[in-house]
Amino acid sequence: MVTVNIDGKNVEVLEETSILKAAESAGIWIPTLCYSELFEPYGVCRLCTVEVIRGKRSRLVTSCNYPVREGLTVLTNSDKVKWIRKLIMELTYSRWPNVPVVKDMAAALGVSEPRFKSLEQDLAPDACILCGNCVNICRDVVKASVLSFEGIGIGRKVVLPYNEQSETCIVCGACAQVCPTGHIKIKSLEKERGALQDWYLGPKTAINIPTLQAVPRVPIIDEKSCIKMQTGGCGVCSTYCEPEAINYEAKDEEIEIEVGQILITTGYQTIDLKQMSQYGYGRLDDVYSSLEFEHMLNSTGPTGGTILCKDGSEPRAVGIVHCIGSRDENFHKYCSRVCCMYALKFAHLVKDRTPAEVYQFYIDMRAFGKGYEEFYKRLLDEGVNMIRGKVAEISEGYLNNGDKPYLNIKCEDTLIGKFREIPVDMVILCPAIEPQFDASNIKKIFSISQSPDKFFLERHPKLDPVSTMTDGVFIAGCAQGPKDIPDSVAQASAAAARILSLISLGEVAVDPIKAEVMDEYCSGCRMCNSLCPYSAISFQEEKKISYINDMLCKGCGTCVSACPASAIIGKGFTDKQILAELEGILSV
Amino acid sequence: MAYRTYLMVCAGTGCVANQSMKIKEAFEKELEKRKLQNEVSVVTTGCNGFCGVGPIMVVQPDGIFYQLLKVSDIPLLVEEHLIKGRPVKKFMYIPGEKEPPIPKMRDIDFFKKQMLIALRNRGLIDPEKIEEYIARGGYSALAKALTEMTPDGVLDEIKKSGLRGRGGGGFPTGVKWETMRKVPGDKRYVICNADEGDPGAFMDRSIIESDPHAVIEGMLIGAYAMGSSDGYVYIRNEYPIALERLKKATGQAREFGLLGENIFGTDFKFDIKITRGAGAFVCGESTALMASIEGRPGEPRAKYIHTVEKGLYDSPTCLNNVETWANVPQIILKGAKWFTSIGTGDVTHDPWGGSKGTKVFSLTGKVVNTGLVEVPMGITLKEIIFDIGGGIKDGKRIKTVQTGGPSGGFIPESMLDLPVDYDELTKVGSMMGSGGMIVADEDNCVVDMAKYFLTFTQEESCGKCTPCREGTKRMLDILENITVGKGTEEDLELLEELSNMVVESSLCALGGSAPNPVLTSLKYFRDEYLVHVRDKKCPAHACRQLNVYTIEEEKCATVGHGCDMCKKSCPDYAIMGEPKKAHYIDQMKCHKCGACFDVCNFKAIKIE
Amino acid sequence: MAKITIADLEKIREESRRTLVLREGAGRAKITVHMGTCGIAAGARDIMSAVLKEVEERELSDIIVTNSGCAGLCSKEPMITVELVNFPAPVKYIEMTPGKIKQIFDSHIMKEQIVKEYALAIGSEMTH
Amino acid sequence: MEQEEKEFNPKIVAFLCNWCTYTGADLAGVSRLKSSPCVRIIRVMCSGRVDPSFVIKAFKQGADGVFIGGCHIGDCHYSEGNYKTLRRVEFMKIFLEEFGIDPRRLRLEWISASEGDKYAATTLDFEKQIRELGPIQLVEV
Repeated sequence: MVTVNIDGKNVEVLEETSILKAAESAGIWIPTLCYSELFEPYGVCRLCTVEVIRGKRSRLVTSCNYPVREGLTVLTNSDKVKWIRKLIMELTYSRWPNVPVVKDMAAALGVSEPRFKSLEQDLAPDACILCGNCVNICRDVVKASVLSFEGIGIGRKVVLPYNEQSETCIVCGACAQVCPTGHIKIKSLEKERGALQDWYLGPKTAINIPTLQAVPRVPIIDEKSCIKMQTGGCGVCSTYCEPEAINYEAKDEEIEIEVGQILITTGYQTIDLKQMSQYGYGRLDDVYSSLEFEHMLNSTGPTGGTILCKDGSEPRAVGIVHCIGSRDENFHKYCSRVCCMYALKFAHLVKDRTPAEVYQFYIDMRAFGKGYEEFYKRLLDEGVNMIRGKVAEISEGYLNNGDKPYLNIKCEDTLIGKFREIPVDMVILCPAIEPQFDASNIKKIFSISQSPDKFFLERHPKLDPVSTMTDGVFIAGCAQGPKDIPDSVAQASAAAARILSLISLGEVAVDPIKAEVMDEYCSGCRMCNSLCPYSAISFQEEKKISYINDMLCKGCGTCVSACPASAIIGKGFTDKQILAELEGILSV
Repeated sequence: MAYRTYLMVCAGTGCVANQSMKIKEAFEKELEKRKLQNEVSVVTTGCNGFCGVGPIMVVQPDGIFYQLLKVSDIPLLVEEHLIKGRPVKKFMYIPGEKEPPIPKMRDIDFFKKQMLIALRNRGLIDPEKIEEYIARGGYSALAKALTEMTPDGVLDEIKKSGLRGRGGGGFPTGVKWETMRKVPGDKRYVICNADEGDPGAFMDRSIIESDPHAVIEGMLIGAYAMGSSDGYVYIRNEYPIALERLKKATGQAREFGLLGENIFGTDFKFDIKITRGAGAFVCGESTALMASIEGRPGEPRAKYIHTVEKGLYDSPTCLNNVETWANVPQIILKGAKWFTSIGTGDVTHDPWGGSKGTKVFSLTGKVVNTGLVEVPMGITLKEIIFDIGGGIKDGKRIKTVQTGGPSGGFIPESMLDLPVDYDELTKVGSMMGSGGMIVADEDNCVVDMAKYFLTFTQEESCGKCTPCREGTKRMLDILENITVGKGTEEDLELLEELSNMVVESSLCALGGSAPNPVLTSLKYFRDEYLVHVRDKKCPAHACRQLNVYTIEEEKCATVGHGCDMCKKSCPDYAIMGEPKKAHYIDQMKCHKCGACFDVCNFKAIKIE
Repeated sequence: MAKITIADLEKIREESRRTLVLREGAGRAKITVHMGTCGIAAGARDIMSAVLKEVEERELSDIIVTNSGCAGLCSKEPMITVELVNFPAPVKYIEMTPGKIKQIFDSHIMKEQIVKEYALAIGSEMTH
Repeated sequence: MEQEEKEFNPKIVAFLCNWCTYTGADLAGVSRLKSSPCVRIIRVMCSGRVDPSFVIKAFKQGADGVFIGGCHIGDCHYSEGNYKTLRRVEFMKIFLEEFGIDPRRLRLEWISASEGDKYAATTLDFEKQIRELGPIQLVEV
């Protein structure tokens, strides 16, 4: 620790701290214009000049980067210091009179009218005052070094390379944030870096909590827009995290766990609505997928639960369209089972929260579950317009006074046998549920099979819907097919029960079908060794014969038929048995 | 091949510009013709210093000094001097109109009062031959240091010698080396600052051109004392000949094993990289120079942590000027006591106590003998200007002498008895600086000169810190107003206030010294400023906007036989008059550009 | 050039000492060969080369050899003047031949004894 | 009783892999699909269990056609069994010809557990093919 006398007060501070920081800790204000905590002080505005006395020599130094030394006396307000600050301020003020930061500082230092007029005067309120903050943060903290100074002397100014949008700029916005006069502006580019999470309906900072109801509710770092990940710079979040919980090097690790049973509940994904251009998803404003609308309804969502169009106005009419991509020749023939009910829930909530008119476009209302039909009846009473028919197209329509365009839903109302066009402000599409895009990989890994609609195939549709052909691998939930939450929960419990039953047994009943080598017949040709996919057959050097480890053997019998000396018996399917069968079936 | 005579042809930049290379070829051709090429050898040497009378050739061993040679003079000279052995008076140095020419170089007063340490080999050796440098005792100081002395011993010798930085700061070299030595760190750098950005200064250039090995040997000794193995020479790209000779010298030194690994068989390792400066004056400042070497733009940084602790690539770095390095070998060879016998003050206890050794000045301006002079510290300005410099041209009266380049100050005539050393010059507000010394006579306007120097430093300001960037521009605007007659008396107070502010609060030495010319000219020549401000007149007629141009009837040649040179030259058509009659200038239209004055051969234009 | 040692330094200095001493004009003795028109006609050129050969052979590093105009006594050309630094008066020798030059070097230059039979006079204008 | 006048009922022996084709056959049955009645099924754990000697024995004992059904390549429950079968069937087709049996009487198909319809269609097609070939004539040696 070093003690320093500032304006008569003795202040004790760490080594290497600057006078400015020491004075601040003692509550003494020193004016600064180009100082910033985030990088090494640049010391160019010279406003922080103070008088330093060591031994008999006194001199003026900038306090922002002068390291404190033992036995230093500092005068932050001597006449000389006041005179110097006033004059420097006069210079700066005469060049940039309308910049708020400069105007306030000039007022604070008692500089009213500069005695001279700068020939390079810049009257813009957001003029660049050459403080160099943007250049320094871009070079030292963000480490992208995009901005730099050009020219020397009075002609010095901050430039982008070749004055064009630079490739290395990662649009982190640090320069705009640190610029004291707002000279640097960030405008949206056609290709956004750090992709906006479109269906979270809002821009994201690089480190964010997805939603307040996220489980677990902890911040995550979006790799694409995080400066530290991109260029190794910044790292500001780790300075503010007291428990120092941020580890930038943490990468996904693959951990291997030995398990007895595997339950596959990989769930589903919704169909990509952009394929169906007739509904205008992604092209027209206010056409939402059900998941986006669900997020909007959520109180922690971007709109805090209120239903708003993209431009912030309340919708006057809302259209909810069922079976988008389900029960559809071109996409999925199967019914996604859950859409009708959540669509009704949407209709009820819209009715509840807004005075808007609600139109529901369905093919068949499948309210199959317990209490579902009653809910449907209730909605009819609440005045939801139910239109039985497929929606042909959603397009933009313009009222005569030409303000906000509305959405025009063209559909066929099969109950009254007419084509209708319904004007609404917002449309919600209920996308089909389809297996995850990488379902075929999962199938290969666990050697289970898929049904024609690509969901995983259960061992038996009626009697054993949660287990698969492969022992020890179970499936549950939408991975096995579209279903709603009650069904998924039921299946999950069933699968868990099956697994627990095996686990509680303590040992696993290995099915008897195995292969075995008869020592006397085996000639040690080792043909079968490389054959076995489970490498269950190994060679006994001392006896010069192969033997089968019956824990590993799955009993497929490939080795039995391949053995030239038929020295391997396939228990359960011995040659004799099969030949006897053969004889039997051909004898008649 | 025993030569009996050597023709030492000067090959400094000044003389080369005046075709001294052609003269060398002419000599060789002529000697060939006269079959004397085996007896007489032609040697190109570094700059002799007397650039005002180049091209120069000195015949040795006779010591005869020939000046202002032309290719056409060569046959006569060879015939007379080399064949008949009769020195040719026509080409000798003539001190004044009526005085006899002085044959011997030693007797010419330009050389008599000089004492050569840094320039001891100038004119005597061919800088591109290392053998000649060694012949005159070169690298023996290094041998002595490496084998007979310890690094501390070398350091102590330099400290005791009282040698101070020749770059302008005058910081005691011994103290600097000692601090550098104490700082830990395996990667340590030694830099030679040959940027020499001052306009009109060519000391470092001549030292490198005449004796590059002296600098290399000095750096080797310094590196040995401070434990560094990496050296840089930061040299201006605008010095092609010096750059060329430095490259040859380092090459030869490397070939001779004087640079590289285990020099003289010891485990001392040192090599020099040459970095070329791109001509920014600010890069003469140490931290800006280091930023430039590191490839970053040349911007100085605060020196609250000295570069000897954290310099190039954040490692300890010792930067010294060319002349400082060139002095080191002699100090080691002849010992500190010899060095302290030259110069002023007493440095036994306090290294700041005096200015020891010699200083090279580039004496230019309105002096008769312009050139490079190396004089012992403590010599008075009067001796330099009048004895060495041969007084003022065309017998005019001296007004002031400006020392220290564009950041130096004006010293009035009344102070010419001032002994030249660091402390005396700083006391009167000027500074030793790099060694530029510009003499001005009564025809020079101090305000105009101050404006010229300030324009230079303002243009070269890197613009990083507000006081220097904005302050110098405002000062320049005020000076401009004064020189066009729009200045007021308050302007002078404001000018002084701004100058003090820029000196006190600028980040680096450029800003810190740029106002010196203004401050000293205000201090010693305030009356001239007042004339400019009050009477809107410029006594020296240098500030043209303040002049009134009229044509003197009697002198004007148009009367009688017609000549309208001035009429044709005037851009504003302000001069009227019928042919064969006296012309007159219409004061309304005249923009006082002074073209007519320059053109009139009959001096008929009168300026008040 | 391999890595030089301090001994090499000495050797180089010795080798080129001769050229440099001359350049500084600090020689032990000075031989002036009078080469006026008459001198040249009388063969001063060969005398000059003889003198230079002597200097080279004996590797004398501090002998200054210059030439000058006619000494005035054309009948006795070719003539040379020999001056020794520590021997004030210059000595003029007349009717020189390469052989005589050798004798002068042996006695006058090396042993500082004047060769009387060839000397014309001792002491004349001091050109040193 | 001349077998020839009576309408020719081909006897087709089918070795079906338990995990895929056998289950497919079961699914065909459950889905009430029409498949060939003259197919007599022998269940094996994997198509790789089918020993070439079984095929020869089947033809020897009067089978008019032999059908082997296995999982699709990559789907095999034992991961590599069907690769071995593919090799063996190619090999068997060669030596059946040497025994004077038309190689088209042996057929290998990959039918997964969900392809009940494919199982039915394949058996009907194979039956039609065997009918065209007529009953098997073995040359007594």
